[in-house]
Amino acid sequence: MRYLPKSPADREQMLQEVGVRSMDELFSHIPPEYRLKRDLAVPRQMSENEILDWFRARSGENAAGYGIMLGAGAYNHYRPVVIDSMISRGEWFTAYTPYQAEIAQGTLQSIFEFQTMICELTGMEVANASMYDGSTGAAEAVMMAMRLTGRTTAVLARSVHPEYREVVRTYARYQGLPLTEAGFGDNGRVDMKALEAEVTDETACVLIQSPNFFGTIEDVAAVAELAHSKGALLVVSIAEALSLGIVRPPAEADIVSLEAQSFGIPLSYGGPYAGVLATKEKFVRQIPGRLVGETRDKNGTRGYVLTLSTREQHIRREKATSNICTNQALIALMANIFMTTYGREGLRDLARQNLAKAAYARRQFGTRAKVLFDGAPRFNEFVIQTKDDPKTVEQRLEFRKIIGGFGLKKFYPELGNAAVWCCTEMNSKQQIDAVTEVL
Amino acid sequence: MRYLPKSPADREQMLQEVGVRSMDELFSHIPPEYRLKRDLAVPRQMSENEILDWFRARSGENAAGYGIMLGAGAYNHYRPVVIDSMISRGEWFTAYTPYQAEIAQGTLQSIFEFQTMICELTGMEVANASMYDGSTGAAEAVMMAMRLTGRTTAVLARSVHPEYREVVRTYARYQGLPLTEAGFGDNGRVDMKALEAEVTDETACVLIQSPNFFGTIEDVAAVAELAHSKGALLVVSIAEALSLGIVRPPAEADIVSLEAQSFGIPLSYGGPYAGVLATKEKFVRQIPGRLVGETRDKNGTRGYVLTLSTREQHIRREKATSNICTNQALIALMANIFMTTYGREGLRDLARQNLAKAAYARRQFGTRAKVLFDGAPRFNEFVIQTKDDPKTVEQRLEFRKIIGGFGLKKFYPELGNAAVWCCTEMNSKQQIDAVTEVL
Amino acid sequence: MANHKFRKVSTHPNQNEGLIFEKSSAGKKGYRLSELDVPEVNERELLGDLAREDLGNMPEVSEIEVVRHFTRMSTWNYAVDYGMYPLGSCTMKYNPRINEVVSRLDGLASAHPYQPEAISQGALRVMKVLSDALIEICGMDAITLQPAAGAHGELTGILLMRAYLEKQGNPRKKILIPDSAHGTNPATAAMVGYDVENLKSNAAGMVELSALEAQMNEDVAGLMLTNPNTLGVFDEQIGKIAELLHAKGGLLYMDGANMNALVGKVRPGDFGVDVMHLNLHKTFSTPHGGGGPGSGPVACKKILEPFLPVPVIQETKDGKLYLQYDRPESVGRVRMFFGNFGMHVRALAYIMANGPDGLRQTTEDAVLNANYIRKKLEGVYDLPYSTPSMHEVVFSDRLQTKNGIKTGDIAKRLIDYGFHPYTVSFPLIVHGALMIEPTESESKEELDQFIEAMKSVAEEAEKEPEIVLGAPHTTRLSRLDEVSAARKPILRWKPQAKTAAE
Amino acid sequence: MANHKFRKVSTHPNQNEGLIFEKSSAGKKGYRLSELDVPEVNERELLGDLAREDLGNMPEVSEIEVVRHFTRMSTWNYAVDYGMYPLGSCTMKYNPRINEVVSRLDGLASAHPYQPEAISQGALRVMKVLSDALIEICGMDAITLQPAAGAHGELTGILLMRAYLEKQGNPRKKILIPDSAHGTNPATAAMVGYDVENLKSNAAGMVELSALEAQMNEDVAGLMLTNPNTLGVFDEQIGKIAELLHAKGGLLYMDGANMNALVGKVRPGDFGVDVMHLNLHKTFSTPHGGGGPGSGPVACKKILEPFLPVPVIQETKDGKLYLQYDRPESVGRVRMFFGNFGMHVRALAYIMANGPDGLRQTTEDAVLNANYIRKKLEGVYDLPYSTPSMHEVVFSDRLQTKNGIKTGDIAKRLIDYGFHPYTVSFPLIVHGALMIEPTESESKEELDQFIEAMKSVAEEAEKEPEIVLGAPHTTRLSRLDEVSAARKPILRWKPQAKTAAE
Ligand SMILES: Cc1ncc(COP(=O)(O)O)c(C=O)c1O
Ligand SMILES: Cc1ncc(COP(=O)(O)O)c(C=O)c1O
Repeated sequence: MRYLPKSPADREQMLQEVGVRSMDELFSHIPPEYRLKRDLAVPRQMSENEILDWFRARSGENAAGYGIMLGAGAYNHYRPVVIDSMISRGEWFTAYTPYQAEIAQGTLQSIFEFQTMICELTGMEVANASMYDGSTGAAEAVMMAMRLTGRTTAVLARSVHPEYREVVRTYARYQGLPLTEAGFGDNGRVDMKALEAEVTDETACVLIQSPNFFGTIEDVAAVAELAHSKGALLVVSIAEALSLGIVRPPAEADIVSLEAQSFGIPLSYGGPYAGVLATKEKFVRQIPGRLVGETRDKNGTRGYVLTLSTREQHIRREKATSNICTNQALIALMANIFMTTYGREGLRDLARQNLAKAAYARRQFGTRAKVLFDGAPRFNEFVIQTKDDPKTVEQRLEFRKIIGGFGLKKFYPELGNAAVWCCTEMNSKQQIDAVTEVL
Repeated sequence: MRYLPKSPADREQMLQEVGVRSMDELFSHIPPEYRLKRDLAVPRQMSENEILDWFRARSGENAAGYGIMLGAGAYNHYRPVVIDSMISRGEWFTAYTPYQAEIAQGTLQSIFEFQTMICELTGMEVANASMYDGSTGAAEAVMMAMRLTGRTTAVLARSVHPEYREVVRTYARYQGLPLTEAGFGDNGRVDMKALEAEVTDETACVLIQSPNFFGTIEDVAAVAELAHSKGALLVVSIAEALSLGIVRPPAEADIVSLEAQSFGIPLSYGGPYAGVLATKEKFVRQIPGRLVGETRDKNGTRGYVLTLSTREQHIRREKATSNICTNQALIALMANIFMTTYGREGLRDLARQNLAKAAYARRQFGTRAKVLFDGAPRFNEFVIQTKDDPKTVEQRLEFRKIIGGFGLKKFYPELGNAAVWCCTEMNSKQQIDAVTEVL
Repeated sequence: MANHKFRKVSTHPNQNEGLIFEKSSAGKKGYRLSELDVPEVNERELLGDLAREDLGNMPEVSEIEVVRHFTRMSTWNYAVDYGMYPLGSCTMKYNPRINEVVSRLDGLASAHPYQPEAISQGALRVMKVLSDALIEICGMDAITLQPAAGAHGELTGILLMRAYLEKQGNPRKKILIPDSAHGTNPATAAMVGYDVENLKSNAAGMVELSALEAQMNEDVAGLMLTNPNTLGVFDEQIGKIAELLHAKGGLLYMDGANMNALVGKVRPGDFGVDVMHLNLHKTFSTPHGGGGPGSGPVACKKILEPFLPVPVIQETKDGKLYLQYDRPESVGRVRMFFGNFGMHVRALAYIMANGPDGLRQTTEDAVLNANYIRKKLEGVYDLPYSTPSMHEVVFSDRLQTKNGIKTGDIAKRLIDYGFHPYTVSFPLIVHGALMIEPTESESKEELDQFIEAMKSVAEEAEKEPEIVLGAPHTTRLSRLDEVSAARKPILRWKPQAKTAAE
Repeated sequence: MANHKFRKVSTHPNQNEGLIFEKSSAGKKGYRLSELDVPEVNERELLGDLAREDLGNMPEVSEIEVVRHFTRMSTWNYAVDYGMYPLGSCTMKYNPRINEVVSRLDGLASAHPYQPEAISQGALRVMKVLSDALIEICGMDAITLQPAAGAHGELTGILLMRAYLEKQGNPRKKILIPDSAHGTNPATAAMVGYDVENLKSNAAGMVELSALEAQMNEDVAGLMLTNPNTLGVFDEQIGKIAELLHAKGGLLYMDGANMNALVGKVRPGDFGVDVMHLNLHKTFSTPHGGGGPGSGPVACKKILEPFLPVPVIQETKDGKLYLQYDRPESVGRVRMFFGNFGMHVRALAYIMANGPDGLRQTTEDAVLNANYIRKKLEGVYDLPYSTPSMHEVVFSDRLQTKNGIKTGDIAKRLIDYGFHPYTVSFPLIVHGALMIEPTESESKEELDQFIEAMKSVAEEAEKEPEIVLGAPHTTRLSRLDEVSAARKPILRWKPQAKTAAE
C-alpha cells in the first residue's frame, strides 16, 4: 500500500523487537469470535489514476459549468485562486487543533484575525473561531440564549431558512419548552404582530435571519426592541455573509450567527462550510466553541493561544457550553483569506455588484412573472411567482444549462408557484435575459 | 493593480523622499522622442474571473479528454498528483537559481539527487542539473563532443527525431564543417554500412537516438564500437526516458542526452520540458550547464553547492562551454519527484506495462495494416503503414476522440502512408481495439 | 551576541509577520472585479438607511501581501507533512494528495446542494458508495453522513437512542460513561437531556463489570463506550458489556474515534454495538486543517434506522439515486444539507486507494507502531496499564515528577527535537498522562528518532531539568502565558492596539 | 548549552533530511499501477539481451516519505513568497497564482504538440495573442516564442542578424559587447561564430561613443546592448548608437533582460533596436522555479522576419490559426516544438491581469523602488555611478573593504536579517558590486526593513566585522566550502557515501 512507509523487512524487524511472531498476535487478545476472518467487501485497491477517473466520471454526472441562480443558503461567488493556493500548504491543512501554541502560531494568529474581521463585519464585540455551519450555529446561539436568560423556549421567525429551523428544533428538543414560530408579512419580513403575540416572559430569544430566506432584509432594530422589551435576547442568523458588505450590521442583536460560505468557500454540494458566533463581550463566557486570545511569551513577544477553555467539553464535560470539539478551522481560514483579499473596499464593491445583478434580474423577471415581497429592501435574492410550477421552469432552463430558483411550495405551500432566485457577480446579463425569456 | 503593494499615499511619500515631483520625472532623463505618449494596445486589465474564463474557453478549443496514441518525442504518461502538490510550494517555484547556497539547500540537494538518479538510469558517471530540452541537449552534446575531440563535424542518424536534427544543425552551423547523415535499415535501426561510410577522422561524434524516432531500440554497443574505431565519440539521445525502466542503459555511449518529459512532465503543447546531459567523469569539464556538488559547511555538516562554474558563461564569457544560464530546474524537480515516487520497482513495472500495451496494439493493428521495422526490438512506439493517408485516418479517429499516430511522410517521403504510433499505460485495451476497427 | 543576532533577524516579517490590519493602508487592492454588465445601482436608493456606512477596520492589502502573509504565518505551524505528530486519539495520519485533487473537481466542488437530483447523481453516488463501505467496515445496517464532526455524530447517535427508547415508551434518565471517556461524551449526553453517571474502570483499564452490573437498570438509556478506549486498550469484555446493557433494555453507543485500530480486523457491529460514530478526519485520512473540518458519520443497527436524520439516500430499481425526506420517525436534521460532502469525497478516495488489503495493513501498521514505541519507552516512562496496547499507548510522568518535570514540560521539550508533542494530560484517569499515537504513517526511521528524543528528554529530566522546564528553546516564541490570556481576554485586534504591537 | 540544544534539535529530519537514497528500503512503494487490461509480456522475450537487469540504486520509498522529503527540503529555500529577493538583473517579482491555475487547465496542459491543428486552436490562440502583445510592447514587427530562455533568445537573435548579413553578402566577423554585459552575451556571439570585441563604458556607465565610432566598421556585425544596462542605467545616447551602427551596415541587438524598466514607458523598437529578446520569467512574472524554466521570445524588425525560426503562426482570413513551416530563409529551429508553451500561457495571463495601465504602473513602481533604495543607502554604501537609476541600483563595497568586508560578506550577513542577498560581484565593471533590484513587488514596509538591515550591516562592518565575516549565523548550514567542492567534485551520491552521511 503506497501510503505505508514500511518495507516487509521493516515489519519483520519491528515485530521481532516487539516480541511477537505475527501481526495477528498483536490482535490475539481480542476474543476470536469478534475477529474478522475475511476481506472487507469494499472497493478493491485502485491506482491513483483509476481513482481520478472514477471521480471525474462522477463529476461529469453532476452539473458542471451551469449558470447558477440558486441561493437559498448556499451562494455561488467567485473564489480567488490564492485561497486554494494558500490552504494547500501542508502547514495549514495537515495541522491539528493548535493545542501547542509555540508550534501553531500560524493557525492561532490567523484565527485571531478571523475573529477580528467577523467582529468588524457583524458589529459585535467578540467572535469565536468557528462552528460547524450556519444551521448548527443558529441552534447553538439559541441554546446560548437559554443559558444566558435561564429561559427555556424561543420564537423562530418562519422567514428563517427552513432547514436552519429544523436543526434548531433538533438541538432544542430536550432543553425545555417547545419552540414557537412567527409568520411573515406581505413585505416578506417577520410579522411584528404575530411575533409580539408569541414572545412571552419565558422566551429566551427571538431568532430571525437577515437577509431572510426570501432575501428580504429584516428590520433588526425593531425586532430587537420588541424582544428586549420582554427580556428576551435577539439572535440574528446571516446565511449570505456578503450582504454585510453593503447592509447595515445587526448591531442591535445580542448574538449573531453567521454562515461564512459566501466568503470563498466552494458550494461543494452543501459542505464543508463554516459557521461562526459573534456576541457582546459580556456574554463571552457562555459562547460555545474555541476562542483565540492574545498574550505574550516569556520574552514579552506578542503571541496567541486558545483561551477561556473552561467553557469547553474537555474541561467542563457535561457542564460545557457545547459538545463541539473539532470545528471548521480550515474553512474559516478560506473565509479569512477571502475577506483579506477583497478587504474594506472589495467586499463593498462586490456586494454592490450583487445588488445590481439581482435588481436587474428582478426587474426583468418582473416583466414575465409576479414579484413577491417587494415592500422591503433585499440583497441578492428575490421571490418570483410563475404561472407554471418551478419544476416545469426547471426543465426549460435545463436546456440552457441554467439552474433556477428554489421552489418554496415544499416549505411554504401558501406561496404556490413562488421560488426564491439569487443573482451574484457570477451571473451575466446574458444569463439573466435568457431566463427572462423562458419564464 | 492588485499585484502592486502600494497605496497612492505610499507612492506620494516615496516620490517625495526620492526628491521627485512625479513618476514621469523618474524617466525624464530618457530622450522625450522615445517616451511613449499613449497606452499600449494590449488587452485591457481583466479580473481574475475573466482571465480564468478566457483561458477555459481556449482550453475548450483544444482537444481535452482525448485518447492519445501519439508520441514522437512527447509522451502521454500519468502524472502522480504529488508532483504538482509539491512544486506548487512557493519555496520551490518562487526561488531563483541557488546562488546563495545557505538559503537554497532545498533546490541544491534535490538537484544532487536528480543528477544521481540520471546517472543510475543512463549508466553514466556524471549528469548536469538540466538543459532546455532533449533537442537542445542533443545539440549541446554534439558541440561538447567537438570540443572534446577537436573535430568539427558529426554524423547524425536519420532515425534521430527530425526536429532534434534540425536543432543540432542550427547549433552546429558555424562550428565548422557541415554535418552529414546516415540512413536506416529495414529493421529501423541506423544502417551500419551507411554509417561506416560517413564516419571519418574529422568526425567528432555519431548521434543516434534510442529508442529512435521509429521506436526501434538501436544497437548502441555496435555503433559505439564503430564510432570509437574512428576516434569519434558516441552521443546517444533518449526522447522516451521511461524506456530506461526496462531497456539496457546506453553504457557504451560517451555522452547521453536525455529528454525527461516522460517523467511526470505535462505535454503542455511541447514545453516546458527538461533535457539533461550525462557523461563520463573524465569529460566533466566540457559539460555545459549547471552542476551541483557535495561539500561541507564550517561545522563539517554535509551540504550542496553549484560547482565547476569556471565552465560557465558568467565566468568564462566567450570561452564558456555554452551560453546556457537559466535551465529547467523546476521541470527537473518534477522528474525528480516522479522518479522518486515510482522508484526502483515502479519505473520497471510502468515500463513493462508500456511494453505490453504497445505489443498488443502492434499485434492488433497488424491485422489491418502493415507493420514496418519489425526486425528489431522496440519499447512503446511502432510504425504502421496504412492504405489511406494518415490524415484520413485522423479524421475517422476524431469521432472516437482519439489522436492517432504521427505521419512520417513529411520527414520520410519514402515511407509513404506510414505513421509512428505510441501506446502507454494511459491507453486502454478498449481504445486500442477501437482504433483497430478504424484502420 | 546570539540574542543580539536574533533580535535583528526577528525584525524580518518572516519571523515576525504582523497582523494583517497592521499591513493595511487605504487604497491598496488585492482584487479586481469584472466589468459590470448590468446598470449600476446606488445602495442608498435600494437599501435606504439599511445601507452600510463603511467596513471599519477591514484590511486593504495587495495580492502579494496576502500570499506572503499566509505563507509566512504557515511556516510557524508544525504539520504532518513536516514529521511525526503523535497526538493521542487524534490520529494524525498522512493526508493523501489525491483526496485534495478529486474533491476539487469542478462538478463536485461547484455543485449546489439544491440543484436538481437529476444533475446531482455523481455527488449522490459518492455518498452512496461511501455509505455502503462504512456500513461494511463497521458491521452495521444503516448510516447517516450528515454529522459534521465526531461530537456531532455523538449527538446524532444519542438522539437515535433516545428516539428509539421513547418509542418503547420510556426515554430513561441516564447515560453511563466511563471515567476514561473523552469530554465530548458527557457533554453530548447532557445536550440530549440525559444525566451522566460515571462508570469506574478496573485495574486493566477496562470497564469494571461489577460496577456496570450494579449501575445498569431501567433508568439507564445506555452506555457510551470508546473501544479501544482512550488508554489504547480494547475492552475484551465487550460482549458481556453489550449483554448486560441489552438485558436491561439499554443500548450500547460506541465512540468510534479509535476505529483506526479495528478497521479490517474487527467490526463493532459484530461485538454488540448498536450505534457508533466515525471520525473521517481520523480513521479515513481527511485533513484536520488546524481544527477542522471533520465529518462524523453515524452507523447503526436496523432497530435505529427509522430514526435517522433526513434526508436518507435511496436508490430506485433502475439505479437512480434520490433523497428521501418523508420519514415520520426521524429525529429530524442535525445539519442543513447533507453534511461535509467534501470530506465524504476524500474519505471514499482513501478507501479506494487502500482496498480491503490496504485497510487491514494500515490498521496492523498503526498497532505495530504503537507497540514498538511502548516496548522501547517502557521503563523510561511509567506505564500505568500493562494491558495490551492497540493503536496508542499511554504513559505517565510519574518517574519524572520527582524532578519536578510534568508531562506538559516533556511535551514542550519534545518540540525542540523537531517533533509535535503527544496528547498531554488526557485521559484524565491517568495522572500526568503522555498519550502517544504514532499512526501507521510513521516509518521505522521516524519512530526511532522519536524514541531517541523521548529518551533524551527523560535523561535531561534527570540531569538538567531546567532545560526541560524552560522549553521550548528553538521556537519563534517561548512558552506563552495562557493564564493572563484567560484572565484579561484580548479576543480581537483593535486600532489602538496598533502601537502596542511590535 | 545553546549548541548542545541545537545539536539535538538538528537530529530531526526537518532540519536534516537525508538524501532520498538514504531513506530507501527494498519493497517500499510510492506507486500503484492500474490493472493491466492487455496480455502480460516478458521483456526478455521482447527485448532479448537489451532487457535491463535492474535499476541499481534508484530509491524505494512510500508516498508520505516523498511528500515529507520534498516538503522538508523546501523549507531550506528562501523564496519570493517569503520576502524581498533583490537579485539584480533577475527581477524576482511576484508570481501570480492565477498563472499557475490557467497553465494547468486540462486542454492546455495535456495538449500534445503534434495533435492536429484543428484541435489546437486554443493553444495557438494563446501564442498568437501573446505574440501580438509582446510585439506591441517592444515596438517591433515580428516575433518568435520558440527560445527557451534569455540566452537561447540571444542565440536566436544573433542567428537572425547573421542570416540577414549573409544575405547582404557578408556575415562579418565581430560583435561589439560593452564591458558591463552579462556573460551570456559574449558566449552567444561565440556560438554563432563571431569574435567578441569589448566596448568600453564611459564615466556615466554608458557606451563610450568615441570608442564605438572607432571600433565600428564593416567587420562588425553589430552591437549587443543591454538597455537599461546592468548598472540600471538607461543609455541616453541610444539613438546615436543605433545611427552609428546602421550607418556602417551593422545591427543593434538589445538584451531585454531589463525590459521591466521600460514596459509601457519606452519601446526599444522606437529607439533603433533591430532585434531583442525578452525574459518572460523576469519581466512577465513566470516563476523562475529555482533555475528555470525560462522563456526568451525574440522580437525583431521587418528586415529580419524572413529569417525567424520555423514554424511561425499564421492566421487565415476566417480566423483559423495554423503553423507555417515553409520559410526558405529561416535560420531553422532552435528548439523542438514551439518553445516553453506553459510559460507563454502564464505571461499572457499576467499581461491580461495588468492591462496597459497596470503594466505602466508596474514599471513605474519598479523604478520608484530602486530609486528609493538608492536614496536611502547612498553614502552608507559607495555609489560608483551617479547616473540616474532605472529598475536597479549598483553600489560597491569600497567603504567596507577597508574593514576587510567584501560584497560577498555583506550578502551572507543579509541572510541573517531574513533577506535574500542582492546579486554579488556583478556587473564586473564595478569592483565589489552590490547589484540591487527590488522590483515593483515590494511594499514600502518591506523596503524600509531591507534598508534598515543594510544600514545595520554597514554599521556592523565598522564595529564588529567578525560577525559579518562569519555570517550567516542563523541558517541550517554555515558558509559552505565551495573551493573543495570544485577541487574534488562529488557530483552524485554513491552507496558507500551512506556511512559518511550523518
Ligand atoms: C475519543 C474521542 N471522542 C470524540 C472526539 C470528538 O471528535 P470531533 O473532534 O471530531 O468532534 C474525539 C476527538 O478529539 C476523541 O478523541
Ligand atoms: C542581462 C542578462 N542577460 C541575459 C540573461 C540570460 O537570461 P536567461 O538566464 O534566461 O538565459 C540574464 C539572466 O540572468 C541577464 O540578467
